[in-house]
Parts: sequence; C-alpha cells; structure tokens
Amino acid sequence: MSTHEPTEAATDGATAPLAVELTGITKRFPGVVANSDVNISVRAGTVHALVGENGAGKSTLMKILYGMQRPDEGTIAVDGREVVFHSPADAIEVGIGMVHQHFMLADNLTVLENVVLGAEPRSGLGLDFAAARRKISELSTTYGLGIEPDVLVDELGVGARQRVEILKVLFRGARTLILDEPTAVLVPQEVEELFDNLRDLKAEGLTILFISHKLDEVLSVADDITVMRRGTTVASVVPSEVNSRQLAELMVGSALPVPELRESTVTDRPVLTVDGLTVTAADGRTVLNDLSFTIHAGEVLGIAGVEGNGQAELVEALMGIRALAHGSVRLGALDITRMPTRKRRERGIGYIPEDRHRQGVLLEGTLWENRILGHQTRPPNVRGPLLNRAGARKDTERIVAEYDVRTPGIEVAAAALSGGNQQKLIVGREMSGEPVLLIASHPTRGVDVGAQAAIWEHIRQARANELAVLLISADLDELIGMSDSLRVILRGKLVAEYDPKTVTPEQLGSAMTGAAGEVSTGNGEVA
Amino acid sequence: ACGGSGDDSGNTATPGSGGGTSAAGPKMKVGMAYDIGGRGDQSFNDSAARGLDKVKAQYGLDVKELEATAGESPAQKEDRLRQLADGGYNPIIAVGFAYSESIGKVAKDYPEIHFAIIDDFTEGTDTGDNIANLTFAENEGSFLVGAAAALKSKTHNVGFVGGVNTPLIKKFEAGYTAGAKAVDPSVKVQVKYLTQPPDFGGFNDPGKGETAANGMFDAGADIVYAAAGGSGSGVFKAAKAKGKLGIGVDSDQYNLPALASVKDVIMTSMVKRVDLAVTDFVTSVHDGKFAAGNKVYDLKAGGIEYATSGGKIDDIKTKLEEYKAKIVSGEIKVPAKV
Amino acid sequence: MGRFSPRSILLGLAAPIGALIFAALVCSVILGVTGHSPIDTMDAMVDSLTKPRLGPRTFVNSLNSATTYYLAAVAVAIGFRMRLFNIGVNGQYQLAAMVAAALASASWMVGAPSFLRIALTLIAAMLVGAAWAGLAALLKVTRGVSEVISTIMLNAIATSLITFLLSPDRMGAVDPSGNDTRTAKIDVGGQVDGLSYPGTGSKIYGLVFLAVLVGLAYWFVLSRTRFGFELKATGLSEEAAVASGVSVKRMVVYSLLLSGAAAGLVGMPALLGDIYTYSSQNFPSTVGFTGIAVALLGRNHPLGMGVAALLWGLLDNTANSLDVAGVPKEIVAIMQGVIVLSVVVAYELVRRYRVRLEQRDVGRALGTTKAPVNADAEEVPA
Amino acid sequence: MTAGGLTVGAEATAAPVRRKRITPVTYLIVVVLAFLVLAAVRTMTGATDLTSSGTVAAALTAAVPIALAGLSGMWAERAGVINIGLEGMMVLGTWGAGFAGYQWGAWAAVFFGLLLGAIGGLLHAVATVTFGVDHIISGVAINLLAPGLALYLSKLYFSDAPGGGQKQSPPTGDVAHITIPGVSDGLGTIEKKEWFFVSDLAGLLRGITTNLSLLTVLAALLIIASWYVLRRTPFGLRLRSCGEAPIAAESLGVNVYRYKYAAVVISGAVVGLGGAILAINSGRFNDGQTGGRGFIGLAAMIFGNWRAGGLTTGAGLFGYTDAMQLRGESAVHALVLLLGIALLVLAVVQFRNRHLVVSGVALVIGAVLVFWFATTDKIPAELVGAAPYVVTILVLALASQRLRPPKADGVPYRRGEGG
Ligand SMILES: Nc1ncnc2c1ncn2[C@@H]1O[C@H](COP(=O)(O)OP(=O)(O)OP(=O)(O)O)[C@@H](O)[C@H]1O
Ligand SMILES: Nc1ncnc2c1ncn2[C@@H]1O[C@H](COP(=O)(O)OP(=O)(O)OP(=O)(O)O)[C@@H](O)[C@H]1O
Ligand SMILES: [Mg+2]
Ligand SMILES: [Mg+2]
Repeated sequence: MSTHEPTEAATDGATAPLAVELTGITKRFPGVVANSDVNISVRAGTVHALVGENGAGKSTLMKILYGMQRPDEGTIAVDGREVVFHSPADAIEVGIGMVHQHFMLADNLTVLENVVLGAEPRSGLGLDFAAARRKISELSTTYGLGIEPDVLVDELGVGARQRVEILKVLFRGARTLILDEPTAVLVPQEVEELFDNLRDLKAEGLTILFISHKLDEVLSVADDITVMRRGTTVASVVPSEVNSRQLAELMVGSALPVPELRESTVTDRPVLTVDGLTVTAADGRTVLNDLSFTIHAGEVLGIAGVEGNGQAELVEALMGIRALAHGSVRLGALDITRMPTRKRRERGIGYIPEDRHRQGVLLEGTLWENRILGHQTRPPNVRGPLLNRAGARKDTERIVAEYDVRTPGIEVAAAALSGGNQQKLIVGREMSGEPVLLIASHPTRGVDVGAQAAIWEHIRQARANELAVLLISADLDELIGMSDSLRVILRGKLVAEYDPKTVTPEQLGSAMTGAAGEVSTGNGEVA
Repeated sequence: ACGGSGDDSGNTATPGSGGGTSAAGPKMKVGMAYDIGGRGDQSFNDSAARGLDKVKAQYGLDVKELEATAGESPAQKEDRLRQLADGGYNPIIAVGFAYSESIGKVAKDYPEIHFAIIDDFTEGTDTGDNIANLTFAENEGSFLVGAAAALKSKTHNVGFVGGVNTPLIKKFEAGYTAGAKAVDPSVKVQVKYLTQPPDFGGFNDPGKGETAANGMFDAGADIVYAAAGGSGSGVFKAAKAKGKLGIGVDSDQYNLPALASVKDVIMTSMVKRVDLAVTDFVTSVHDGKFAAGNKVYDLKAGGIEYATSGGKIDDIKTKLEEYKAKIVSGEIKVPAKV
Repeated sequence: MGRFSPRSILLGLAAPIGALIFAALVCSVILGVTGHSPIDTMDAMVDSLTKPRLGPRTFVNSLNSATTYYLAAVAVAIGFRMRLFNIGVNGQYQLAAMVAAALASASWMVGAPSFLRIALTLIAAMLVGAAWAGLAALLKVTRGVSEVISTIMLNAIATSLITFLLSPDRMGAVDPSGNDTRTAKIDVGGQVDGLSYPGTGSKIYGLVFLAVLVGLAYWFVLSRTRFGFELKATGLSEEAAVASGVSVKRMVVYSLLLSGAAAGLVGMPALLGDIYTYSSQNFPSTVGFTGIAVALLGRNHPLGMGVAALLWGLLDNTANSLDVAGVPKEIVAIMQGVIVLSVVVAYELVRRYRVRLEQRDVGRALGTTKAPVNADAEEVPA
Repeated sequence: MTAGGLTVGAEATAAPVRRKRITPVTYLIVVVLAFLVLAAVRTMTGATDLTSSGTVAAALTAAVPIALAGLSGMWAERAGVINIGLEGMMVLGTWGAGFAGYQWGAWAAVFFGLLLGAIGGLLHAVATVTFGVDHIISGVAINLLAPGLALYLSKLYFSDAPGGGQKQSPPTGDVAHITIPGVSDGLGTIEKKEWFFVSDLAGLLRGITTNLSLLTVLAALLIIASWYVLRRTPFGLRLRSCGEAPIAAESLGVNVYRYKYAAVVISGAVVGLGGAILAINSGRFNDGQTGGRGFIGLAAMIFGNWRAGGLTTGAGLFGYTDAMQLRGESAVHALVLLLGIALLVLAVVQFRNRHLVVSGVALVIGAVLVFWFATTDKIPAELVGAAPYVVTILVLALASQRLRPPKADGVPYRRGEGG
C-alpha cells in the first residue's frame, strides 16, 4: 500500500486541470476544530471520494466548498481561479452543486417547486411553470431519473428523493457535484443505479466529490480517494493500490471492529409472539399486512428492508404507539395487543428508536432527566408518584461509566453530547432494569466505529443473558453479523427468511427490492 | 338652574366655609375622575368635561383630570380617588357609576372633602354626608324622543340601538318605548343591544351600530334612537346611506364636530346635562352650599332636554312640550324599567 | 458544571437586569421625544412607593394585583409547559368567578360555617374553570381542534353565558342602584379577611396565601412528580414522550383541566377579599391575558413568575401616580411590552452564549478542543 | 418552550399518499347545494335576513378586517414565523389610520395603516428572525406594546384635535362607495318577491353590488394577489420554502432571513390595512376598536388551513353570523335550524364514511338544535352574540380535520446551523 502526502496528489494528476483546489482550510466551532489545515485537489472529470470516521470533518469541508459555511482560514480555487463564497448562491454560480447528507427537501412542495427553488425560470412576474416542467422532464429522461414534476415530495420514497436531489443539482447546470453520503439510505441495487448515473455524468466531463462510509463502494467508483481523520487529511490514495481493510485502518488509525455473534444462545422460550399483525394508516391504506413471527429468549431477529416498507410502523405497533387493525402480540404468555406503551415498557420491553433526536432524547433535558425518560414509573427513578432524583442521578452516573458516555457531567443538556454519545446513553438506559425484549431500530446509525463496537458488545452480552432482540437496520453487514435469523420486509409484508450464516448482502438486497421475484421463503433456510 | 354667570374670576368669589377656598388663598382645586372613555369621548365624559371647563374658566380653578383604564380593578379606581384626595383636591367628581363602590369607601376616610358621583345613587354604598349623587331621569328624555320618533315615523316602525345591555341603558329603552307607544300604541319598536357586559365594546363600535341600524331600517324602521355612546355614529351613517333618520344621545349630537358629516340625519337628541350637574356641583361647593344626597336631574330640573338643532322637529315641538309638561306635572309617569 | 456555579448565577442575572435597563432606556427615549421628562416619570414612580399613605397603599395594591396575576400565570404556565396554549384563562376565570360568587352568596349558604363556605366556593370555582377548559381539551383530543382557536372562541362564549346567567331570574341578583348586573353580595361569613398593613387602610388579600400555596404545588408537581416530568417531557419533545410511554392525549386533558382549575382561582382573592360580588361592571376582566405575559416573563418558573407578577403589579399600580404627575400612564403598558421583549431577547443572547460555553466545556472534557494533528494517540476500543 | 404547539389529535400529519383534491367543480356543487339549503330554510322560516342583501353587505364589511388579519397571518406563517401579534399590529393600523385620516383623508389613512402595521411587523421580524425570540412571546409583547403606544400617542395627538379625544381620533373620512345603479334596483325588486332561491340569489348579488366600499374591493384584490404571489411567483415559492424547509432553501442560495423579514413586514402591513379599514368603516380610531379581531383572524387562518381561499371562507362565515346576530333575532333563530340541518347532513355523510362516533355526535347535536328551533320563538338576547363563536367551533369540530401548517412554522432558524 502506498500513501503519499495530499499535496503530491495534485502533482500526480498534473496532466488534468484541477476542478477544485482547497488549500489550508481551517474551520473551528465552539469547542471543536472541525477542519484543520485541509488540502485537497480534485481533478476535473473524475470521481473523487472522501472518507473518514464520523465527525472527521467531511461534511464541514464540503459545506465550506458549497458556501454554506465560511472557513476561518484557507482558500478555495475553482477551475484554477480563487473564489470566495458568501452563500451557496455564489457556489452555484461557479457551477458547484451539493447533495447533502440529509435530504434538503420541502415535503409540502412539489418536485418541480423543490427543483427550481432559487433558480426559477420566469415569465414576467410569475414563475414559468411550463418551461420548468419541460426542463425537468428533459433532464429526467436524459439521465434516466424517472421523476414526475408535479407530485408532492411527501409522496416519494427515499430512492426517488435522492434522485430529486441530484436533479436539483443538474437543473442548475452544476459542473462539480458534491454527494455527501448519498448511498446511506439506498439498497445495493439502487446504489448500482446511482453509480451508473455517476459514470454517465463523469463521461460528460462532470467532476464528482463523493463521501461514503461504505468502503467497497468507494473502491468501486472512485478515481482518487482522500482520507480524513480528526479534521485533517491524512492520506491520498488511488483505489487500485488499497483494499477496504487498509482504507479503514487509515481512517481510524487502527483495526476495524466486525459485527458478529460468537455462538448461538437461542433458547426455545418464546418471548415475543406476533400473529397476523395488520396495521392500517389514517387514510385506510394497509401499511403492515398479516405479519407473524416469534422471537425466543437469547435470539436476535433481524429485519431487513428498504426504508419506508413498514419497519417504522412495525416498531410502533409493537411499542403500542400505533393501533393494530388485526392480529395479536404476546409477550411471553401475556397478551399485550391492547396494552398502552407504558405498561409494555414496565413489562420489560426496551426500545431504541430510529430517530434519536426526535424520539430518543429530550435534547434540552439533562442527562439524568433523559435517564428517567421511558422509565418514569420504575425504580430507581421514582418512588410512587414522586421522582427519585437522587436515584436517577446515581444510576445515570452508572450508565455514563459503564457505557463510556463521554460527557463532562450528568447535569449537561443532552444536546451538548455528540450523536454517538447520545446513542450510548440511550442504549444504556434501555438496557437498564433487565429488559426481556429489546426493540432496536438502527442502533448504530451515524455512530462511529468505536461506539459501534461498544453497542454491539452490549447487545451480545444481553443476548447471552437471554434477552430477545428485534433488530432493524439499514446496515446489511450489521444485520447479517448480529442476527440469529433474518426476515425481509417489503411493502408491509414479510417476504423472505434467510439464515444469516449463509446469506450475502446482494441476496438480501434483491429480496428487499422485490427483484428476487419468486425466491421468497423458498430460498432462505430457516434458522 | 344654570351655573351663575356672575364673576369672571375666581379670586373675587365669595369665601365659602366648606369649600376651603378664600379670596386670598390658593385656587380651588377640583379633581375629576372620568370613566373609561375619558375626555373627548364625544359623549358622556365629554359632557362632564364641558361643565368642568366652564367652571374652570369661571372660577379660575386648578383642575386635575384622570381617567379609568379598560379592565382595571376596583382597587385602581379607589386609588385614583385617593390620589386626588391626598393631592388636596376638593371637591372630587367621579364620572360614572363604575365609581360607586370606590367613592363610598374613599369618602369615609376623607370627611373634609366633598365628593360627587354622577349617575349613581345606592343607599349604603355611595351615600354619605360628603357625597352628592348626581343622577338623571334619562327615561323622561327618552320618552320625549320616543314620542318624537313615533310622531315622525311614516312606517309606524322605529328602532332602539343600545350600546351595552346594562340596566342603565334599559332605562333609556323603557322611556323610549313608552313615549313611542304613548303617541301611537300600534307602533313597532325594534330593540337591539350591541354587546353584553362585561364586553363594553358596544359603546365604541360604530361598525356594529351601523349593522344593527341597517337591520332595523331594512325591517321597516325609519327612525332609530342610538343610545350607544360612540357607536351612534354608525347608526347615523346607516341612516344617511338609506335616507332615514337617527336620534342622538347624551349631548346635542347635531353640534358635535365629530359628527359633522352626518348631522343632517340627526333628528333630535336626548340631552343629558352632565355639564350642568358638574357646574352646579362645583358652584355649590365654591359657594359653600354643598348638599349631600341624591340630586335628580330630570325634565323639571332642566337636567334632561331634547335638542332642536337642525329644526327637524320644529313642527311637533308643541306636542312634545305638552308631553313634557305632563311629565313635569307628574301626570305621566315614565317607567324606568323595561 | 453545576447549575449553581457562580458563572451560572451571574449569567442568570445578567439577562433580566440588562433587559430592565434596556427597557428603561427605551421608555426614556419615548418620553423624551414626546416632551415628557424621564426623570420626573421615574420620580413619580418612586414616589408612589415611598410617599406616606401612597407608598403603603401602592404596595398593598401591587401585592394584591400580583396575587391575581400570579394565579393566572400559573394557569397559563401549566399549559405552556407542554406547549399547550391555553389562551382561554380569561374566559375560564370569569365564568368560574361568576358561578362561585353566585354560590357563595346563595341564601342556603348563609348559615354554614365560614371555613366550609370558603372551601366550597374555591372548589366550585376550580370545578367550573376546569370544566370550561375541559371543553377545549375534549375538542382537541377527540377532534384535533387547535386549542388556540377553541379557547379564543370559548372566551367570547363565556362572556355571553355570563350575561345570560347574571340575569336576576337565573344566578344574578337585583342591584339596588339599578346600574349593574351582578350576583348578590357575599356576606361576612363567606368572605376572607385581609391582612392589615401599616400606613394604609387597604388590606392585603387573605388569599395571597392561596397563591403561595398554588405556587408551591406547581413547583412540587412539576419538579418532583412523575406527572410533572411527563408534562415537561411532552413539552420538550412530543414524539420522545410518546415513545417513552406518555399518553399525550391524556396529558392534554389533565393539563388543561389543571390549568382551568388554577384559572378558576384567579378571581377568588378579589372576590372574597375585596369585591364580594361578581359584577359585570367592576370585576377585573383582562387578567387572563396579563397571565400570559407574566408566565412568559417568568419563564414558567414558579419563582420567576412570582417576580414577574410583582413587577407587573407594581407597574400597573403606579399608573395613577404617573397620571397625576402629568405623564400619560400608557407609558406603563409600553414599558411592560418592552420589558417582555427585551427580557426574552436577553435570555436568548445569554442562552446562545451559555450553549457555546457548554460546548466548549464538553469539548475540553473530551479533549477535542485542540485539534490533534496526529490522532494515533487515541485508540479505539476493539 | 418552542412555538408550534402539540400535534396530538390532528391526524393530518399521516397520509403521505396522494390526497383527493377538491376540484373546482365539486367545490361549486357543494356551494350551490349549501345555498339551496339556506334558501330553503329562509323560505320555511320567513327569516329574510338569512339571505337579504343587507346581511350580505354587513357580512362583507364585518369579514374584511378578519380576512385581512387571517391573510396577514398566512403571509407570516407561510414563511415560518408565527404571528400572534396580529392584534397589536392591527391596533397600530387603526391608530395610523386615525392619525392620517383626519388630517389628509381616507386614502392617507389607508397608507398610514399599512405603514404602521408594517413597522409592527418589522419589530416582530427583528425579534424573531434576528434575535431568535420565541414567536409567541414576541407576539404577546407586541400585543401589549401596541395598544399602550396607540393610547399614549392618542393623548399626544388627538386630545386637542377637534372631534378627537384622549382615546379616539377625529373622524377619518371615508372612501368612495360604488353601487351599480340599474342592477342594484332590479335585484332589489326580485329580492322583495321572496321567491325561493331566485330572491335569495338576488339578495346575495345585490349585497355585493350595492354601496360597496372601495376598501372592500381593495381587500378582495389583495387576497387574490396574495394567492398569486405566494403560489405562482418565484418570490412566493422562496418565501414558502422558508416556512417548509428553511435549511433546504438556504442550501439553494435563498437568503432565508431576507424572505422571513419580507414576509413578516408584509404580514404587518396587511393586518395594518385591516386595521385601517376597520377604523375608516367606523369613521375614526378608537381605543379597543380591534376587539380581538386579530385573534379571530388567526382562527380563520387555521380554519382555512393556511390557504387564501380557506381563510376567506372562515372570515366570511364569521362575518355572516356576526352580521346576522346584529341584524335581527329571528334570523339567528333560523340559523339554529340551518345549523341543525347542516349537522344532520354531516351525520349522514360521516355515517357513509364510517366515522360512526362523529356521525352520532353530529346527529345528536343536530337533532337538539332542530328541536330547540321548533320549540322556541327566539333565542335569549344574551346568547345571540355568541352565535359566530359557537358556529366556528362546531364547524371546526365536526368538519374533518385535514390541517397542515407549514412544517417549519414557529421553528427557530439560524443561518449556517442546519444540515
Ligand atoms: N454547526 C456546528 N457547530 C458546532 N460544531 C459543529 C458544527 N458542525 C459540525 N460540527 C462539528 O464538526 C465536526 C465535524 O463534523 P462533520 O459533520 O464535518 O463530520 P463528518 O465527517 O461529516 O461526519 P459524519 O460521517 O458523521 O457525517 C463534528 O465533530 C461536529 O462536532
Ligand atoms: N447545528 C449545530 N449547532 C450547534 N452545535 C452543533 C450543531 N451540529 C453539531 N453540533 C455540536 O457538535 C457536536 C457533535 O455533533 P455531531 O453529532 O455532528 O458529532 P459527531 O462527531 O458527528 O458525533 P457522532 O460521531 O456521534 O455522530 C455536539 O456537541 C453538537 O452539539
Ligand atoms: Mg455526525
Ligand atoms: Mg457528514
């Protein structure tokens, strides 16, 4: 493996003109230096990948290049000319477009409105809807995006939203595209389609800056790779000279943890028995259709699926947040179909919600108040109807210590913690009070490798102590590595069952998109 | 009787025993506490202000005028009166029955000061040796304008717009209806109150007055009596747009600058001489002739009148004077309640 | 970093004091520009608190106003805590005061022991207030009607209903002066004695202790009970509360009922301690809206609202003195508005500063404040 | 505490599928049917005021300030700023109109109303956009400040003006009113015949063609213009994007602060105009003149689902019942029957949609109302004034709730902190 100083990369590609050159970029936030003396050169007409741990400063750097943040030090040159951006408008002006890590879409506006926003074609005073529609259809066919301009974004799935984001950039005639983790929410097949699109774009001479945590993807699509660690560039490599393991080690500075369960602890004591679970939405659509499964003590059941296929509804139904239209749910021998959420939690169901900021923590509450959340009827947090503040504080200290939550104290607001540390606090809380069942939605999403490993380890230990786990994740490696058995959910139905020991991510991906056709249960071996 | 027009300057006034003023001494200090509308409401409070202005010019008074705030507590009313009393104002006039409770309490603590309250007389509440209650027989005046309305109406259909549904305004209604029926027992009297207490917005919402009056005109009325304070201008506006007539209240509204644009539809007004009551009262204190207790300003006392400005009722004046004479003589007893 | 560190206390004080100074400046400018002397105005306000007779009276009146405002603020704050906007405190307290006044003055009550009568009156007021607020709760949880609209509408409906009920054929009584519509007077047995204060004949409402009690209860319930925790949690994040097993619908109902019950008490100190009748003329009629301002100014905090209520009461009760001094008393309302606005701006600025400090502390604790150039020092747990 | 309120109870957030949109044709059919029922009730009860031209005209006058308040709220909230300070800005508008009107006439009054309202809006924008103050708090502060300021200035400027006072301005004068002569008279003749539907329609048309204030026309144009600007122009799109997804807007180079400022200042100007119209229609500025119309406008806006057409309907409903209750008790009595029938129809509709509980409640209330109508001659005068409020609550409670506020409404925004 050969790595060289970032500056050498520039000389390396001296033959091609530089589309973008960032020199000496430094950006400080209160308490953090997000970027420190970063240097990157991007050759025109290439796909340049940027990799690094969570919080390494990738997004910040890209936001600086896109004019959303102003660097404290350093310069930006585009096509050889030095530029200063005051807002994204300036960056768009010189042909830079960015697809953000999180969707930047207004749900209640149409695709057309989202796309033209800020760059509207006009006729007189008004917006020229006809011209916009024409141009969008044109772009959509050219790049095979399959986008209808007049639907509300609200009605689109994640894949389509991602394509709308790309369309937004193309609509503005960008020559340099920044894609910040565009594949995080896509299944392998969608990722392939996206990469095909990227290759088309590259062929037309566009330059692409691409961020991903999925190193295989990076290796398959990138021409150059820059590695960032703790706010600065540590290496510049070309894909042909590294493998993903080496790349990962460059990122973290040490070996990668792997999600895996060591030995089976599955018992034959059913903890959660779901039978014919059906859920309908407010508008009468069936969002979950006749789901049945059982999780035993000491078993992790993984659910694979493209986001938006009913996972969220399933979790909510199991937690008692959403009512069932039909079917029953039993916890052990107890029928909990109509039990309110609190009672379920009191009976020993732990819950790691998918969106920690919205559902998992009170951002403005202190850590010990967050410790009480969801456990407000149980010791050590309460005595009867009264709070036991001392008890809660003490137990928070325990969690902070046991789960390695990095914080200056338990009186700070949860908002002051980084996402990974918030997640560790949530995991610690939900593992308290000896739960019998853990419902874990994306427990390691957006968490860095160290914290990820710690969370896996905690789940493993609890499983050994006969915890039953329902695991939902978009990370197929995590699903395969951490599950005792796997189910695939598609359009609100459980369509396939696999043995995690033998299944490949590609197989899972096919089943998740329905591309597997008739494979259903037949293909999978029952665990 | 009218306030004497004797001397122009207060300095030459006769020294009064109770008034606390003397020829050589400082000016007599008069405190006035208005109700919510305050000076310039073109109505009730303004009438009191006119009286005050007159005596001020006449006697060279030192006056202090304060007014109430909407929604305030009784304690704040009481405090207002006490501040005047502590400030050495004597006499003190409270304009409006809202001061009824407070004046009773305050007067007890300041026996040397003369108080007057306009529009209220409640035994045990605002009565005392140093309180004069200046009240009006609004029903009598309303009777006369009711009679005028019935005499003038071609449709035998007249209207009454009350500002807020309070007993006081009901007194106007009672007199008005009685007057109209006395002339023409078959006359139809439409009645509408704009708001219900504690919402007193009805005294100050011409828009509501206009809508209500329009409703009455559309339903056949051709003359509407606006016992609605500031909302009356809306009634006149409606009348003007529809070529009908309105009757004013409290002052001679024909002559108010604020109503100049609609004066030609103001047939008459039921005039309540608050100004007269104020000048009478201040004069009495000035002259050392303060008298506690209820003084009723009625037709007989000249405290209630009907206005003839504009000449629209010149033709029926004799008839109205007949009714007036009968009321004064007691031959007609005007009801005070609906 | 403790909540009570010197820095924290200093920052906590900086906002309100800075805001008050700023508000005084703004008002001085307004006064100056319109030809009134800010100094004289200040003088008049100070005088109203220090002059013999006037001073003690202003103080007592302010305390009495504050008592009423505080109760209204608590009523509002119970809802605000969970982002429920009970704009309807105004209607709730008036309706409650009217019914309670009718009950307390009812002839069958006259013989009863004083304590019992007062207790019954208070309970009735709370029940009526809660019931009227409960309508809004019902509409919200069953039909999703925004409580903002429904409580605005219910305020207006309460006004009509009160007038309807105040008729002597219903709950009202004939007023001897014929000038008012009101309930019968509550006789001595149903009244709550006031406390004398040296230098003035005005008395401090006996029910000032009720306000203190309500404040204590508010503090205790919110910070020490499960219910209070759930209320706060719902306010901070509705979805997190749902996920943690809070039934938000139930919380809406409970908190609106509690809020309404507290609102029901708003009129009681004045009713039982001073006015003794519900009168359409003379009963304070806008306290509910004042309560909103006081709650916001006091940041829903039991002590903060107390300070805010006192400040409000003081300002309100110096208005007459200003008028006497020849300064338009409306400057008080302007002052109140400016204070609310500048206090929240100041709090926001301090909050931003505090967050930066907090993040810096966190950064320090984690050792990321200084950018490590070579990060190999820290190893990742395997 | 952040603004925005709880979402509980409003099931609207769900249903990301394509919703059935009401086409103009169905809308028209529903309106015509409703009017038929109204005409039928009028014929049955003989309460001509239900559809008389006078009622329509009065309703229009009453509705205009409320509609403008609602429109104002919509401008601000579409850009993500909750404006509960409408009431205060409206007060500023009334005062501005009083101040300018008596000196320079009614059109100057209009302009000053706009101007003072806009200044109020600017204050709200500074507080909420620049300083990130909670929108509700800022609004409450403005509601405190504005009436105080108006009164303070009144004492200064109006006390000594002829026809003015401490709490009111001298007369403002009025703008021209238009009547289409032949049409109005012809319709008047038809209206008097009391023919079923035909006379009712004539009353409706006559009401909007007779003695129509130019200010009403102005308000109508403003509503249409607002719709056009917000829905059909780049400016409007950017403004709405700030209320739906400000960070997305920022990421496309939209200066979110600028659009929020623009929206809130326009909001202030619009409600200031509403205040000015109120003052001019009343003939002058008056303390307490707005009487909560700002809040009612806010209610109309929520009622109308943050849409121009919807809030106009809400304001119209309110103006209609308000006009009715002021014009005559018999009409309000008839209104009880109308409401009863409407509820019974709703009960049937909801029954077919299988909303059994709602249907049942509507049935019971509807039946009670019809019974009440049948057994009484009039409604107690004290309760008549509550009619507009009761009707609004009932409509909101029983109509299906599909409210969708702008997503980032009331959410604080700071540049460079998102994403
Ligand atoms: N607006 C901000 N204010 C304060 N700190 C910030 C801000 N934005 C980013 N940071 C900090 O800067 C660091 C770099 O963040 P950045 O989002 O660039 O990381 P990243 O490499 O994109 O991570 P990820 O893989 O999780 O997306 C983080 O530690 C974060 O704490
Ligand atoms: N928009 C923002 N405004 C203020 N502070 C921010 C913002 N974004 C991030 N931060 C701060 O940056 C720090 C880290 O945030 P972030 O979640 O991006 O960290 P991270 O390093 O990516 O963590 P993780 O690896 O767990 O995802 C926190 O202290 C957070 O409060
Ligand atoms: Mg991150
Ligand atoms: Mg990132």
